[in-house]
Parts: sequence; structure tokens; C-alpha cells
Amino acid sequence: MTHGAIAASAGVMRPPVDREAGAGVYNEKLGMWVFLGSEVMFFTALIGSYIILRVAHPEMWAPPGKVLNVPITAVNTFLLICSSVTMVKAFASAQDGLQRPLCLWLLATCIIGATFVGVQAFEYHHLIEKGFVPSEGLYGSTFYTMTGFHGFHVSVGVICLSFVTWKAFRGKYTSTDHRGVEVVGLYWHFVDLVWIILFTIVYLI
Amino acid sequence: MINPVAALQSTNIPLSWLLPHGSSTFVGDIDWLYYLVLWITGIAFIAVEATLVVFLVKYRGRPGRKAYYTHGSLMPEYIWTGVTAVVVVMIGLVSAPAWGKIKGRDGVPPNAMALGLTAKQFEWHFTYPGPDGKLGTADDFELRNQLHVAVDSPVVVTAQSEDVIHSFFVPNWRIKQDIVPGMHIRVWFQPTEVGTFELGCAELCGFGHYRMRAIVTVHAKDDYQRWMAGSGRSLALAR
Amino acid sequence: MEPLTDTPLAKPRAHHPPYIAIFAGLAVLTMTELIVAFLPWHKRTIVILLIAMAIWKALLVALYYMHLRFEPNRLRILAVAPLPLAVILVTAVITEFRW
Amino acid sequence: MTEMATRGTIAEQHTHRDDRPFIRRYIFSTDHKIIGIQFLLMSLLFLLLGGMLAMLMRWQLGFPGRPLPIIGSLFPEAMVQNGIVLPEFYDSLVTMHGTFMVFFAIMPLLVGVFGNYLIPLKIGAPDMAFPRINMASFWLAVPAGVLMLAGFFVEGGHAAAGWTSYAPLSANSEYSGVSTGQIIWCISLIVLGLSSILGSFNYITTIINMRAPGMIWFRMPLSIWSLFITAILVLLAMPVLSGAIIMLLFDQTIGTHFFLPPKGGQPLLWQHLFWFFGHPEVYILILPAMGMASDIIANGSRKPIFGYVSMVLALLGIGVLGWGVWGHHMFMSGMNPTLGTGFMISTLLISVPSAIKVFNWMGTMWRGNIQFHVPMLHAVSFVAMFVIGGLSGVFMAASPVDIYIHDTYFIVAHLHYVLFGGSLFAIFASITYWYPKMFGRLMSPRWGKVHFWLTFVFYNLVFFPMHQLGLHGHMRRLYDPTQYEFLKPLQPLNTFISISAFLLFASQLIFAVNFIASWFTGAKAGPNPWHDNGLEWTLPSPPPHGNFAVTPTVYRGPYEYSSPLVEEDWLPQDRRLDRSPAPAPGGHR
Repeated sequence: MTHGAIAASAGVMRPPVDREAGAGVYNEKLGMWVFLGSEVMFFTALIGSYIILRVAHPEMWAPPGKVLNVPITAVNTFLLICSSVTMVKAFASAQDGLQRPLCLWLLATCIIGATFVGVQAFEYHHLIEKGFVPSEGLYGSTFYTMTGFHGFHVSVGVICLSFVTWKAFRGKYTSTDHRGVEVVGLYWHFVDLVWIILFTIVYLI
Repeated sequence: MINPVAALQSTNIPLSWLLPHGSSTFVGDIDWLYYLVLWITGIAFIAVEATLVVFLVKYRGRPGRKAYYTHGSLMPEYIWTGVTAVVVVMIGLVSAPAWGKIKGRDGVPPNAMALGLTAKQFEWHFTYPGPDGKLGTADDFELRNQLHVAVDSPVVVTAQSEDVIHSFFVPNWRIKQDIVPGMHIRVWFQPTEVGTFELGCAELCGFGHYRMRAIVTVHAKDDYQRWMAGSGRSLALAR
Repeated sequence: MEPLTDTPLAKPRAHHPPYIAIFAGLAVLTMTELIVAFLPWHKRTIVILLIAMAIWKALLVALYYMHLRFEPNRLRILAVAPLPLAVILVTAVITEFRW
Repeated sequence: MTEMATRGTIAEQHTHRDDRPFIRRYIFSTDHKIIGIQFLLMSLLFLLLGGMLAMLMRWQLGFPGRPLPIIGSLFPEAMVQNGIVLPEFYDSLVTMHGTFMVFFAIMPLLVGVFGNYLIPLKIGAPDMAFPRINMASFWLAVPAGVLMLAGFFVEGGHAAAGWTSYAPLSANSEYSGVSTGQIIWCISLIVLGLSSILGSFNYITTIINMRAPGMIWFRMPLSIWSLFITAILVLLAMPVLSGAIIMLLFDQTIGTHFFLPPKGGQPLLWQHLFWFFGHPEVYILILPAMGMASDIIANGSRKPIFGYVSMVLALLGIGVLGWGVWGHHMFMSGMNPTLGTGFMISTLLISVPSAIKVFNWMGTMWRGNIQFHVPMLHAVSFVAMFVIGGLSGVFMAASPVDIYIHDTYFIVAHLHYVLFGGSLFAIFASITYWYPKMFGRLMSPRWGKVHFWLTFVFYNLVFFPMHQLGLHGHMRRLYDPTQYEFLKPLQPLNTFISISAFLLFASQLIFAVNFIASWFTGAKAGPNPWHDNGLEWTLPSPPPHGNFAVTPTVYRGPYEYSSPLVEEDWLPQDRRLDRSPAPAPGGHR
């Protein structure tokens, strides 16, 4: 039996005698990994600029905890890690074809992800009230740009996740074909991974 | 409308690949490299294009002919890869010293006379040390769009920009250096001829870029001190 | 055999990486980071420790949650391909300011 | 079985008519062929526009202070006052000519058009891996272009900081007098960047995963190889630009300080980020041209490509080295000089793969049976012109020489010899070559030849003298060269260049007319007008929706011309020869 991805492109992809294997994974997964490659370069531009600017002007950064609220963000970080584990549990249950857990894990991931964005919005609100704005200096500029675009990625992730969840509730994913879950999961874990880096270099260093 | 042929005939610039006359110590370093590269690329250019034309004529399609069936051979590949690599690396090696001398951060001669330069849209403001020969003293003075230096003595200009990136370009001296706001960039040079030249901005710096021009005057050595003490200052004070 | 596909069926059921354990690991590392960040040590030491832990966490996520560990080599190569570029860019530009 | 028989059976099997409504079929189509043609029409329009902008510049440079004839009165006061182009507008022209040509003409022409059209056809796939995302990629490019156009009509005029948008000039409207225009420039390019990324990750997935049986890596046509490597460059370079532009946008709008010195911003950071994208971009603009020119030269010479493998390795070499040379755009920028030395060496080294390719093209023509059809004419002149562009690049690579010629017309000459003489000639070649496949009719060869010769002559008359301008110290982006005493003697040369430029532009109209007219009146092409071996030529022209009715099996490389195995001088990739054993991997040689 051919995998759905292959079935999609009809007879064309029926494995022939001497076909050279592709990446060894189905299109959607390969595509997501390729796309993540470009995401890496996007965050390289932002995080790289941050590192470079900070090396150029170390004096413009306040010591950790002075300006930024580390406790709240620590909670937020914990949330994001939780969402990662729920996501991966969802994937596991999809693999085992367990419909109910799949839906619930996905739902949990959505909710936690949304909460993360909410907390970040609250944090922004707080900081801006304290007068820590993007135009304040390099510190503000880099902080808001990096965390902002990470937040943007999380929001996009939540949107995709809710779509996948909706499909899951309609029982679209089987133990043999759950590409949607795996692919959105890859994206979600990547966003989490970026946050792991950001949390360390923006809040703790 | 001018007819193109007439336009070209009326041209008194040589349509040649020779560099125009230059008058600084960099001219030697840069021009011979330029001519070296010109020779190498020129020979390569003629060789390649000529061969190409020959092939096109010699192997033009004729009915009933079949091309020679080959997927190529390794030896020529090795040869032209090797030769090209050697040549370009050689060019790199012979270029490195001049680069270090002109732009290297420790390339500036210690005895160079220091001038200040502040570039802003669309003017060059040069600060002169005045009679005492030191910058940052009371007798410093500033001239707008006028660079005065002495012949045969090295000068180092510490350049900064008030607004955007400008580029300090004196074709006659073969010297060019972008001036970046927020940086203090040192440009040094040593003119070898007395005379008047032009300094232009080589980096798009706004709508006035095309008229961001200054006059460079190279004085004879003794004459320069006199100028520094007298006319130069009065010129500045007059403004 | 189908070189092009990795049908999930092919994977043995109920054999999953220790997701919860990894989650615990991530949580602990985050805790440690929080503590280390505010220890009265030399700044450089702290920075190195923090970055080391961040990379450790990132690796855990990439290898297990993104199950890169169980993917064909071709995909792993593809996944890490951009990293050298990131390094080149940052290191080259940093020399502008500290060298 | 013979080829004809196969063709016959396939023709019969093409029974699945696609009954999609017009709008799904031609407007919001997910068919890679339609999307490719959509890209073609869009980018040709922008090519024309970019050319017009250049003409305005050339008028001002050739005849400074003289009112524009006829059209002078058509422009608003803010751009042209009583017929004379204003400096502000001139800077917008410089900026937008570069922006449109690079991002909306050459790049989509190479990557958007031929990436879309050729990849699935040449590797034997029914379509892209993600057809809907492919469609999205086009429908993001259109609004980006429209937005970029709109910039001309906003308060303060369009972006005027050059296509490189060097900060701080671009980052603060006080310096350039342009606010909205620059913001529009940024947003448009962010959208376009997204479009390119969507396109390229589609290409990469398709090429890796969807090659037909037997289409092993080393049987792929060089056009596909080059598009594959280009896609990787786009995928990894474009997001860096997007990131940089986002920071630039924030500097302009919400008052951040990334590139603005007063509060510690670093103008050089912009240049580094821009050129870290910008140099791979340079190769994005030439690699596909090289690849498609290789296909056409092999076909025109009726001979296998000389040194296929080293051609591929050269492409890979460029794709890798291309990431380590960006600093050579910044030799004069005040960059760390030690870094400069490194970049000089890497830059000189990257000329090696390009040289390998040139020599291999000539090796391909050697002892060939050269057919001078229009695509071949363009392809050959691509090689001839690319040689000039490549060699003139060596002058800049030698950084001390660059001190003198940097930011002069020598650079302008160089980049146009690569982008026009290189990319654009290859694009003309490819369009005339695959036009019959796209539209089922041949472009008129007579007018094609006329267009080629006029273009070739006037092109050289325009750009070759620019070397001399540069060698005499003529700076780039000067609104009025006659401001400088030492440039006054060059003015007649500028006039000459301008007149040649107008003639060059005029001769492009021949191409435009030929392109449109042949659509209706061109001779019917048939499946394989050029006797090419590629898989796409086994299909009817234009190929049906879904391409191949039966998946082709590939038995050999794409360049088996004049093979002794068959009496005719071409041997399609998918033709099974009873003599030939079952295909072995790597069976190219």
C-alpha cells in the first residue's frame, strides 16, 4: 500500500525498479523541513543582529531581571514546553490511531499556545507602561522585534493547530495517514526551540 | 538631437583602457595591479572570444553531418580548472600588500599630518590644525568644500558623517573611502603633484549627491605652512 | 519496499521515545538556567553555562520531539544545512566590532 | 517499440479533459504550467517598465538639463518640472530601475517562470509537490508588484536610496525626503520574499521527491540542477533580506534604532545583512540562466554537454562559495580590512567554477554541428557576454583596484554585462526555446533574428563604453555628471550611450510584437520542434493538464545528441532501446 502523499500524485510515484530514493520521507514532511530551513535563516537575521549589536554596545543592555520580568516569562517558557509535550503526545496517539487522546492533546496544545500569546501580550503591555518601548534604544528595538516575531510565529502556529484539531475531531487522521499532525507538530516544536534560545539570550544573559 | 557618430568623434577622451593620469603615492600600487589584471583578462578575453568565433564558423551545421559524440574528457577539465585557480590566487596574493598599505588599520604613516573631516548632506567640512599643527586646539579652523594639503607629505583625514553614508573619492589620487555615521574612519594619502583636483561623493547620499563636490588644492611644502597661518585661516574666519 | 515513504505503520506500535522524561529534563534545565542566571559568578562563566544548557534543550527538542533522531540521514543533513551559514554571518560581522 | 508508437499511445491516453471553469483554469490555476506562463506575462511587463525607467535616466544623463521630448509634460510637477527630470525623481528612477529589474523582472523570469514550467515537465512529475502553495506564490508576487508600482504615486515620491537601500539614508525620511515610498518598498519586498520562499521550497521538495523512475540525480538536465541550487539559495537568502527589511521598516515606522547611529545602531549591519542576501541573489540571477543556456547550447550543437559532471560540480561550487563572498560589495564601506583580504581571496576563487562552465560550453560547441536557431544565437551570445562580465569582475575582486573603480560606471558596466548580457540573453534564449512548448506555436524566426542582432549590437554600444566612463572616475547614480570638471569631457560619450540605449529599448519592441503575434499566427510547433531529448518534448505542445498520462521511465541523460546508437541525431531520455540494457544508476557516461 502506498502512503497517502504518494497516492496523491497518482501512478507517477509508484516506486520503480531503479528509482533513486528521494529524501526518504513524504512530500509534506520534507516540505516542512525545507521551510524550517528558511525559518532558521529568518531568525538568524534577527538573532544574529541582536548578538552583533549587543557585542558592539554591551553597555546598552540592562542586567537580567532589571527591566524584563523574568518570573512571568519563566512561567511562559514552562507553558511552551508543556505545549510541546502535549503536541508530541498528540502525535504519538495519532500514530497509535487513538482518536480521543489525539483530539484532547491537540486541543490542549492549542489552548496552551494561545495562553502563551496572551501572557506575552500582557507582558508587553506592562513593559510599555513602564516606558520600555521599541524606540527606547537598541535594547528595546531588539527585544520587541525578536520576541514579537516569535509571538507572531506562535500565533500562526495556533491558527494552524486549531485547523488540525478541527480536522482531528472530524476523525480525519488515521494511524496510517496523519501527516497534518506530524507536520504542524514539526513547526510547533521549531517555534518552541526558537523560544528556548530567545529566553536564554534575551532574558537571562 | 546630436548624431551619435559626431558625438563620439567630438570626444576628446581616449576610448582606451588606460587609466587617467594620477598623482599620489597610491597611483603606483593601484595602477600596476590594474594593468596586470587588464593584461590577464585581456588575453583571456581575446583567447576565449576568438576560439568561440572559430568554433562557430568551423563547426557550423551542415546537412548530412553528425556532431562528434563525446561527453568530454577529464584532462582538459583539470588543466583549465588548475590554471584558472592558480592565476586568480596569484592575483589575490599580489593584491594583498597594496590593500594592507592603503586600507590596513596600521597602514597609516606615523608622521602623517592629521586633518578632520565632517561630511553632511551635501557638504564636506574640513578641519585644519592651524599654525600649531595640532587638531583640537584653539587655532583650528574649518573650511567648507575645500581640501588643502601639502605635496609629498602624508595626510591622514579622520572622517565622520553627520547624517548618511558619503564616500570620499579623489579620482586623481586613486583613493576612495565610505564615511559612515557613527564611525571615525581614517583615510590617508600622500599627493605627489602640486595642483588643483576634484573631490566627489561616490555613495548615493540623497538628492544632492551629484553636487556634493569639493576642490582639492595641493600646495608646495613651504607654501602650505604660509597658507595654514594666513590665507586659510582668514578664509575661515571670514565666514 | 518503498524508499520514498515512511508509512507510520512501518514503525512498531507503542514504541515511542520517553516523551515525558524528556519533558522533565527540559523543565529541570529551565529551572537550572533560572538559578544560574542570577548566581554571583563571573559573567562569562554564566553566559557559557546558559548557552550550553540552551543548546542542550534545543537538541532534546530537535532530536526527540522533532524525532530527527529517527529520520534518514539525508533529512538530518538537510535540517542542519543552514546552521553553518548562520555561524559564518554572525562570526564574520562580529569581527567588525571585537577583533 | 519505436518512439512514434509510444507517442501515439500516450496521445490516446490524454483523454482526461480538465473541465475546470475558466477562472480555476487560467486565473487561480494550480497547474504549474499556467502559473509559469502567468509569471512570464507579469515579469515581462515589469521588464518593460524597468526599461522605461532606464530610458528616463539615460535621457537625463545624455542630455542633462534638456526637457524630455513629448512625454515631458505627462509627469506630475513633483517628478518632472517643465520637462526636466528632478534630482529627487532621478534617485527614485535609479532605485526603482534596480528594484524592478532584479526582484520583479529577472528573478521571476528565471526562477518563477522556468522553475515552474520546466521542473515538473523535465523530471517527469504531474505537477509541483504543493500546487496550491505554488499558486499562492504567484498571487503574492502580483500584489507585491502592484504595491511597488503604487509607490510612484504617493506623497514624497518613491524610494530613492538605491536598490540596496543603504541605511541610514533609507532608514530615516529626514535624510531622503522619502517616507511612504520607502515604507512601500519595504513591505512590497517582504511580500515578494514570502512569495519566493513559497516557490523555492516547493521546487526543492518536487525535485528531491518527485523525479520519475530512472531520473537519478546525474541524469537531470543542467537547467533542473541550476534551478535546484537556485531554489536552495533563494530559500536561505531571502529570509535574511526579509529580516533585515523588517528591521529597516521598524526603524522608519516605530522608531527602533537598528541602523540609526545616534542610539548605537550600525549602518554597516544593514550592508552585511543585505549583501549576505545580495550575493547569493547575484547567483540566483545567473545560475538558472547558465543551466538553461547549457540545455540550449547542447541542443544547438547537437552534441552532449562537455563535462556534464564538472558542470554540476561547478554549479554546486558556486552555490556553496557564494555564501562566503558578500564582503566584496563592501570593500570601501569602512569594513574591517582584515575581513576584506579574506573576501578578496574567496571572491577570486569563486571565478573558477564560472570559468569551468565557460570552457565546458565551448567544449560542447567544439566539433559540434551547430544549428543557429534563434535560441542558440541568444545562448551563444550569453556565453560571449558572460565572459566579458566575468572578466571585468576580476578587476573589482582585486580589492586595491576596486578602491578606484568601486561605485563607478565600471561597476555599472560589469553588472549589466552579467545581468543583461548574461541573464537576459539567456532569458531570451529560453523564452524562444520553450515558447512552442508553452503556446504550441513557434515565434517567428525571421523577426527573432532581427531582434537578436539589433539587441546584440546596441547592447554592446550601450554598456561597453561604460567601462571607459568608469575608468575615468565617473561615479554611479550621478544626476548630472557635468557638475564635475573632470567628467565634462565624458559628456559626449554619455550622449552616445543614451542614444544607443534608446535604440536598444526600441529593438525590444520587436520582441514584444513577435511574442504576442506568434501566439496567434506562429507556425504550429508539434511536440518536438528542436529535436530535444528532454521529457517535456515527448508531450504535445502545450502539454495537457497533469502532464504525463503514463509516467515516463528515464533511461539516459538529457544530452544524448548524435549518439551512435540511433541514426537520427537525438535520443530522448525516455526512449527504450532494445539494445540498451536496463538503465544502471549513474549511467550517464
